Amino acid sequence: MPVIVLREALKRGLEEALENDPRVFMMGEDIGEYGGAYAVTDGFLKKFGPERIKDTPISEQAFLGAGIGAAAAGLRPIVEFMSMSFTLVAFDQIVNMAANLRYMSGGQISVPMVIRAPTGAGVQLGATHSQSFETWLAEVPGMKVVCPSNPYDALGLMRSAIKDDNPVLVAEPALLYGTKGEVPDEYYEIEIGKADVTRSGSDITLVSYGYGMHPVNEAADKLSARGVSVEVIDLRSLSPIDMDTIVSSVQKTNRVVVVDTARRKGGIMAEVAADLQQLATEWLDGPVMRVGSNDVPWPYNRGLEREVLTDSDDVLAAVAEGYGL
Amino acid sequence: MPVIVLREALKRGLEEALENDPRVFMMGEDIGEYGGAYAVTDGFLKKFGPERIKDTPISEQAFLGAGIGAAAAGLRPIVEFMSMSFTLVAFDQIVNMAANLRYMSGGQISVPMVIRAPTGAGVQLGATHSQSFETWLAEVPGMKVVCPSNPYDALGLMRSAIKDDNPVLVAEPALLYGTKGEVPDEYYEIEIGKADVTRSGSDITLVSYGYGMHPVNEAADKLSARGVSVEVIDLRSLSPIDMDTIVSSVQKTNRVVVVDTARRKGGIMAEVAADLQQLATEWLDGPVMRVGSNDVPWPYNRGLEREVLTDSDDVLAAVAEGYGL
Amino acid sequence: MASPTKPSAKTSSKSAKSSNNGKSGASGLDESGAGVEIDHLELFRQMYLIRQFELACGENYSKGLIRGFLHLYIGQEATGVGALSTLRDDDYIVSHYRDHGHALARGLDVNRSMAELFGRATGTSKGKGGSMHLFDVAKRFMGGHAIVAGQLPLAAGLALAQQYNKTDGLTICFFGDGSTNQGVYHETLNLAAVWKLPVLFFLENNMYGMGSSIERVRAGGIDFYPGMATYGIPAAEVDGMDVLAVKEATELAVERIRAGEGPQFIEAKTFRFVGHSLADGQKYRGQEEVKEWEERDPVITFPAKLIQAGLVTLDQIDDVKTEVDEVVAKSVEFALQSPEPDLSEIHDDVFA
Amino acid sequence: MASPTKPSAKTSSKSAKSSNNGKSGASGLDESGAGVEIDHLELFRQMYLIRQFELACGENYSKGLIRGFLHLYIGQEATGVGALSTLRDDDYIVSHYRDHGHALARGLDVNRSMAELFGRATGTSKGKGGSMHLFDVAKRFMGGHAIVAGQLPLAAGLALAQQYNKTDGLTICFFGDGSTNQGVYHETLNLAAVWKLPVLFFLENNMYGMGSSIERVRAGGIDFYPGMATYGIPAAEVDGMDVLAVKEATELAVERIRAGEGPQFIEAKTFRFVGHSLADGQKYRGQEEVKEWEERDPVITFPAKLIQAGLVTLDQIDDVKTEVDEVVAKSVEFALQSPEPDLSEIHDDVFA
Ligand SMILES: Cc1ncc(C[n+]2csc(CCOP(=O)(O)OP(=O)(O)O)c2C)c(N)n1
Ligand SMILES: Cc1ncc(C[n+]2csc(CCOP(=O)(O)OP(=O)(O)O)c2C)c(N)n1
Ligand SMILES: [Mg+2]
Ligand SMILES: [Mg+2]
Repeated sequence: MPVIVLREALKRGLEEALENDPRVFMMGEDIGEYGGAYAVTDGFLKKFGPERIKDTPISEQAFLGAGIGAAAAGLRPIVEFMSMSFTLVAFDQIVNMAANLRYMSGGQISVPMVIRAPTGAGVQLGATHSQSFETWLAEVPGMKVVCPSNPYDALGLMRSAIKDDNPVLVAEPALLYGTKGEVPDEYYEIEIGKADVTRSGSDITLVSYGYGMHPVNEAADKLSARGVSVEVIDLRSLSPIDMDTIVSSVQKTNRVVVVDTARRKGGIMAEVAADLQQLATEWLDGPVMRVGSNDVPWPYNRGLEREVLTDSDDVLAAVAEGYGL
Repeated sequence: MPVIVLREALKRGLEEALENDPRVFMMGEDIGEYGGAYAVTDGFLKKFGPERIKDTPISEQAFLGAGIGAAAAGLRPIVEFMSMSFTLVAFDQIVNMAANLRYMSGGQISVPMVIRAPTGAGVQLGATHSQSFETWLAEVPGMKVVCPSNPYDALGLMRSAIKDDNPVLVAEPALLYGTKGEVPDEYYEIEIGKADVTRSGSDITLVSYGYGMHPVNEAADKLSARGVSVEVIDLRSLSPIDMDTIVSSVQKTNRVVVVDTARRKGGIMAEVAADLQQLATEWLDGPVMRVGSNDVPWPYNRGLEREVLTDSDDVLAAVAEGYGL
Repeated sequence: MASPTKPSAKTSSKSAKSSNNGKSGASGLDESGAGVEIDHLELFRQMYLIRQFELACGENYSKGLIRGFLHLYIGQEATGVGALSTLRDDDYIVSHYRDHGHALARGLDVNRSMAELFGRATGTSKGKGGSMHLFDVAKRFMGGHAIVAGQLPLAAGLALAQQYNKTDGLTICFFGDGSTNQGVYHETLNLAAVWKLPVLFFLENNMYGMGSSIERVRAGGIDFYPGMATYGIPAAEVDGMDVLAVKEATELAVERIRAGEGPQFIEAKTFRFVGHSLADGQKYRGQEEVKEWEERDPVITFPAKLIQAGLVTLDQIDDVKTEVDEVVAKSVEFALQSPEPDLSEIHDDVFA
Repeated sequence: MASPTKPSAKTSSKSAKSSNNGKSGASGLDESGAGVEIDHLELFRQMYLIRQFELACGENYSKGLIRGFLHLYIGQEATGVGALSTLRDDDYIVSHYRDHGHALARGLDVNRSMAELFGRATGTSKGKGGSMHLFDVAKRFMGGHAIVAGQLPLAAGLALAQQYNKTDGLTICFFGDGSTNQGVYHETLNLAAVWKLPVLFFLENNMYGMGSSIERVRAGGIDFYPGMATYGIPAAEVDGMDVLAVKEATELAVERIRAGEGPQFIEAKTFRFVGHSLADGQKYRGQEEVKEWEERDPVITFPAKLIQAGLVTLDQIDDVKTEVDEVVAKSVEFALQSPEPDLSEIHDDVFA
């Protein structure tokens, strides 16, 4: 199978949609002439023209909100934020408009919009630029949220996100744009709301998503080397969350560690842990162990940032603490 | 002891601070001439003058942000949002400025600011006006969050909030402004981060805060009537969360239900449940049962809204499901 | 304190071309006979309908049958009616929480509108939206929005779709003076101007944002339209108590938008005769100021002028009143007799 | 495309009183002898220091010793230096992510500033802030803010405290042309104007916000200062490549603020000679435009003019250069030899 990087996979998903559906267009800061802050839309302006690749002013409230309006009128906008951290200035539009509009109107309005943004820490951008607000938006009724960990999922999820009739946030881990993976030429989609069992095992289940899959896979390798049979689940969707897949796995392994590279407090893994211990009470041999980054603002210094960020040692420590493995 | 309503308790706390500390001043929409949307600041303009009771334009980003600046310069601003729902338009200022400033500056800046806002559903304001974003802000490192359920706590927490050198959000349950309670004339404070065991019992622990204490107390009454000995905990602070008090209680009762009247998904009770099952694994006779309002936007219709909102029946159902009581 | 402005129009714009807006606000009943094509009686009917509807709302709020926040349009009828009388079926309308007037002027079903306020299943949003969130997508009435100024980008986006689809449809967006203090207002004006979107920004300047008079919360005085030069958006001021002046000013702006000239801005000076919401004791303003404006009440002055000009008879006016009174009474009846939404409805309409 | 503006000042204001800003931007080295009190060599030293500091940053970024986002001030030295030369120790300075120039012009320790960029424990923010988040509260340098326009309310609040405490201190707030498209910018201008806050809004208009030329993202053209009339804020334009003109314009604004006249606005037309950040390939603009501006490089033209006017000698200039080169080299050395923060630092500074 051909191997491409995650950035290319996203690009292919976007390009396809622009080619096949005239209702699809893009908006964002410097996505056109500049080529996109992370180069995902490089070349698009030339190929699709300024009517469909819209460079915007630094006005996140206005252009995100304009996306909602365009979607309500039947178009299928794809709106890029330069960073997940900048979604905050448009939170009102996302929550009160994009997510609430359908309910408030008694079902009259749909908002088939994709919001894309690079997310997460790890590249020393400091407190204001390293945050993961997808975990908040995943709690909002009316919003769907996906987060790929590899090129294959990135393309499959992007296709589904664009086809979905609801607002879908695609959280793109900033650390993974250059990550390689196999992506077939044949068309496929990945259903939103379905987790992926990426490794099968019987002793313990590790759950994560996005960049978190990297420390988790590293930890799984180390555990396997010690003879522990690890099952690994990639959530892929943060809303809806595929609790069925997690519960099934835990029924087999009876042990589970949930892992986030976003901050530990709150976050989507608090939700998973809280639900899981209710849903799988009688199957669990111990607590649902929860791992996340330290609950501090993101520091700039490399050593501090690495220390704050969840790594495989943190995962292994939780496995040991919770289950003595 | 004298009995006053929660609105009066808040008012007393604010008034005291304005009288005793010249650095304290207030800002907000229509807090002056209009007297405050919920009448908490009624009469203040006349008493303290326009320099200390500042009516603001409908510019939440600017005036909340100005509060941060004033606090950074050594004043102690108290900023009112007309509704917790409107904090969204200023989320960037709250999270990226108020909460991050100290860390980013290596500890050089303090932001001794109080943010106040009526919160929660129950008065038929619909999807955009009934939200409880204190559960998000409680997850932000650098922020403290309190939420009183009665006049006594309202005054005690307000005093501590104003004296605190960090940004503190005071979430004021909109349904409780008229709630009566005993408040002594003698000075007292309530420490931020300390939960309150409001009822002592041995069979099961119910945990909630703010308006949630009402369905919880109702449920506790009904359970008591059936001979179940209920311990009730009022969190009072959502950040920091007093896990010690909860764990101690569960060590005694071995059963626990955590209750929120905000939406169930995410929320602060997901955090409590996730931590609690880790911290009290060997003491629990069952899962940490989690109750919250339905995960839908808030509907206007009274019947629908009441159905969505957590009530004592929901609490009792969880008690029965989790522990057969 | 604000005082009634004269019924003349002023304009402000950077480009010479667009600054001939000046004529647009000329008061309505002129000698030119332009009135001939105008259905004066219909304009009156709509204003009177809104007035009576709002009065009925107030009454039923007192009875506890309508709940939550209720913002009445009383006093502002001429703006909404005049403006919306110029639009086509394929144009979009976007409003804020003070939306009943816009909804009725757009022709939303009176029964279903009232039912929504009562929270009934027959309501325009099935009872889920309430007073602040009226919607009727079939009529292209896109809400009813309760976060101040939050509706402006939505309007820009609807207009963007109209432009993208190469139609000559447009979107009108209503908002109040207070909402100009939200940052999103400025972001949207600029975006619309940069992209030349077919959107009509319609400011209903009623001199107050809740309890705040403009002077208290704005540095630039009570006129907003001159500031539009910053965005290169042609802007006109119009007497919001004069339905024909509003109609004329709007027609001109609409014409320009359909001709591809991009966004336009109209500022109607108007006044709410009642409190901000039903919870407002109006401590922040004197009743004199209110009385001064009430003397120009369009629901009274307009029919008087029409009769004086010989365009309609007193009988015709009375007939309209009788008919409308009945329509409103029936809408209350309809709402009262409509079922509450089924509790199973709770989980519907969250996702498409 | 943007082109260099002439070094003359224009003003815009509603009130006649404040519109005599006109003189303020007159180019610096005039015959009046006003230059006598000015320490020209010091102004040059600061500009040259910033230039060399930034070049050193770029070098060490390429080596991977500085990381994250790095935004250089190269080309804009005359604006920050000219503006900050007018302030007192008790005034506050607020900057954005392109903050090195403002920090150095304010007199922050060069070693500790460089160490912060290297993320070291000796850095101004102990290595926690990085390039975009320089702070030195002792110098009243209040950051270094990386959310576009997010720093404006902070500045308003600092000024509010100065007003509240009845001092005649003021706050200067730097921001770029792109940040005018954030709603919070407008909210803050209005708030400052309504409350007459002692704040100087200082726009460094370098013609681009990242890859976006002003024309592409703004409807009103490349001049921002005329729009200030909307807020009743006196506003002046000044040639940002002329350090003395900037100084003079700022002095006038500062004087007015201290006299209690409320907020003032200065727009300096300037240019960054390099990319937005070190990741920017500058595909969006031609090198001709850059060259045109580079001909007016203040670090070259200012000393040349000084020598020509006989105010300083070439030797003096060379001495300054030698001294500064050493200071910068030493700062890199200092940073390199400084310890990394201890991992226990992680949990410090979250709460007071
Ligand atoms: C972001 C936000 N802040 C505050 C409010 C509360 N609020 C509702 S309406 C209103 C006044 C708005 O005034 P204006 O825009 O002039 O409209 P009018 O009510 O006069 O029609 C306020 C402050 C809100 N809904 N949203
Ligand atoms: C709210 C927000 N949106 C986007 C960005 C990304 N960003 C950083 S700087 C910048 C350009 C700002 O341009 P300008 O204000 O002109 O300042 P300059 O860089 O030219 O000095 C952008 C888009 C951001 N930091 N914050
Ligand atoms: Mg108003
Ligand atoms: Mg710029």
